[in-house]
Amino acid sequence: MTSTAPTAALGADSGFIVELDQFSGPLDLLLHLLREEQLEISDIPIARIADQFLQAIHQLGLNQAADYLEMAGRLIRLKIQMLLPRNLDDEWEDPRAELVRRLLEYQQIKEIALWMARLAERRAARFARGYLPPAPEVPAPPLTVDLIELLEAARSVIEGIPSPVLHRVVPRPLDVEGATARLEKLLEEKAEFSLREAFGPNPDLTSLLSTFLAALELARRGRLRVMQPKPFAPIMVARETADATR
Amino acid sequence: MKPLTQLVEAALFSASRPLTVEELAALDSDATLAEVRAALDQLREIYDFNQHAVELLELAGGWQILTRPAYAEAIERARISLRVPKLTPAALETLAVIAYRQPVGRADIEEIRGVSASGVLRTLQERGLIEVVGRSEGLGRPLLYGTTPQFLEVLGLEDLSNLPDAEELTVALHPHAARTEDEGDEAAAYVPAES
Amino acid sequence: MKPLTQLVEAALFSASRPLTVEELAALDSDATLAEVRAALDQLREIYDFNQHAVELLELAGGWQILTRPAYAEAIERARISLRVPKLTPAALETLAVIAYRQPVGRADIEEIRGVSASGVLRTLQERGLIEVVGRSEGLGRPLLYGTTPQFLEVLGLEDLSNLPDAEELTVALHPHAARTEDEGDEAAAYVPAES
Repeated sequence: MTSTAPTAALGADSGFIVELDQFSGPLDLLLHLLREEQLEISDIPIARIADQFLQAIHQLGLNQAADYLEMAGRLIRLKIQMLLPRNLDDEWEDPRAELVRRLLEYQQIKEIALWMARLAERRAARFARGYLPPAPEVPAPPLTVDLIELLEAARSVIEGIPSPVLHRVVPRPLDVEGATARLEKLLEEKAEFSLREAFGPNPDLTSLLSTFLAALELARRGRLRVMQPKPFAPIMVARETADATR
Repeated sequence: MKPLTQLVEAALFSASRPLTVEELAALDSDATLAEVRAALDQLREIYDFNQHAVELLELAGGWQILTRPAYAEAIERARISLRVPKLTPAALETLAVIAYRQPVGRADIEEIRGVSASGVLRTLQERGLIEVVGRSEGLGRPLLYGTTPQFLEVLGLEDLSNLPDAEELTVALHPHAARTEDEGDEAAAYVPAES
Repeated sequence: MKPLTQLVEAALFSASRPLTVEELAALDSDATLAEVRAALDQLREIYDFNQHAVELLELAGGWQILTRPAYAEAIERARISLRVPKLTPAALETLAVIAYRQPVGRADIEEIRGVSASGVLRTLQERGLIEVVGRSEGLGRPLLYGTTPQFLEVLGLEDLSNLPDAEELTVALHPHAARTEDEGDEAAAYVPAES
């Protein structure tokens, strides 16, 4: 039992070496110990394996690795449970059952991982085209986003955040009437202006939404026209004239 | 070579990833999906028949031209191109858990592997092999992970149903889940995200 | 196709730049420069004779397989026709997160939105609305994203400080102000891109 610890293959005493080197965790180490001793997973001699496990992590200098320590604790607990006297008439529930289940499950994962490694190696032996032509110059698509949309999107993200939200945007009543009046005043002054002008400097969400809704309402009533001269250009607002109906 | 086959070849040469039949059909507004498939067949036959060093393969739901494996060593030795670095055992195991149990949260992955998964999950995400596919309804609504098309590409798989013995493994990986007979193997192996 | 021609084809296909005759000769220790030139000739003839959509060209730096110009337009058109004229809600939400939290990495975006961001990030990048602005110092040195000047142009903003409700929304989009170490504060570890 003392000669089987896998010291030779592991060498260094850094705790990290387990993940990077031979073992990918305590379950992997356990499987290794069981294989070395040619033991059945379904009937683990816990006392023996627990001792070996402790010895292995001691020798590997893994004392700082929490994952291994947790498993060591589990094994010691199991060892004690196995020593407790059993009542033979009772249905005895094997305290090892959970560990056995986990080991079988992990063994399967390791098999799949091995299979995947072989596939990945085969795939890596095939090269895709190395030279990729520069992306074509694509003509600018039509406007796809504006500030209102962006703000609404930000709010919908915030609403979807599940954990305690530190800050919530307090909804204020929209002032569509005020914005309508502002737009009408601008329309009197100018035949055409950008929607940005109507927003005013540093607009907040409320005034943006209000202005936008007001513009849409006025457009619906045939008072103004919302245009975009070219893709990505600022949105323009113009007085509705008799001949242009859209 | 038919004109559509030429067009398909040019597009596949210009793409950095497998292209779907639908994407290829967009090359020619007159082309039907069946015609695109026929063009792909013709191209594959030409590469095989004329013994080209490249071949046309179906993977990750699309089609891609790749060099045949026989040349990898010489190319690497001549320092012309390098194979992608191998995945670590930790990465492979984590991918295996996610591939079979997706959508799956970090706690389940850690329970199965017996080690912390945060570092490896992040690496796999940055490499584009896994992605967040939703949130669990459970306490704290933890993120749920699933594999990406890139995962299929790296393994050279057509789709997730190519994973081995899906039904058998899935049953074994869900020892407490009572399964009804009529559940198909693919459905059992892959549960799409609800989002 | 001769074995050396196949090797040359595989190497040229996999290379990201034109290769010289000397570089190609390194593929096979037995091959002379004259034999490599003969292989290049054979490959060029095969591409021409079989009317492939690609051709073998000698450029300044060496030899390269390139798609024939005739197909460039169709490929470009196909890419455009696959574009949707409007940003999806997912793209908009991602854009909003980036606008208010930049520079921000994919993992943080996914953490906030609870769904994968890879496809959406690519779309936004292709549209020129976001760009990679650096890498985080965190594990795997993930890419950090920020908005582009074009983003400001599209929204008609002079600069980012004109984003409405900037303070309020930036705070609200940082739901986990006190972060644990495995998530890392990407903004704090921001390193400018080297390009």
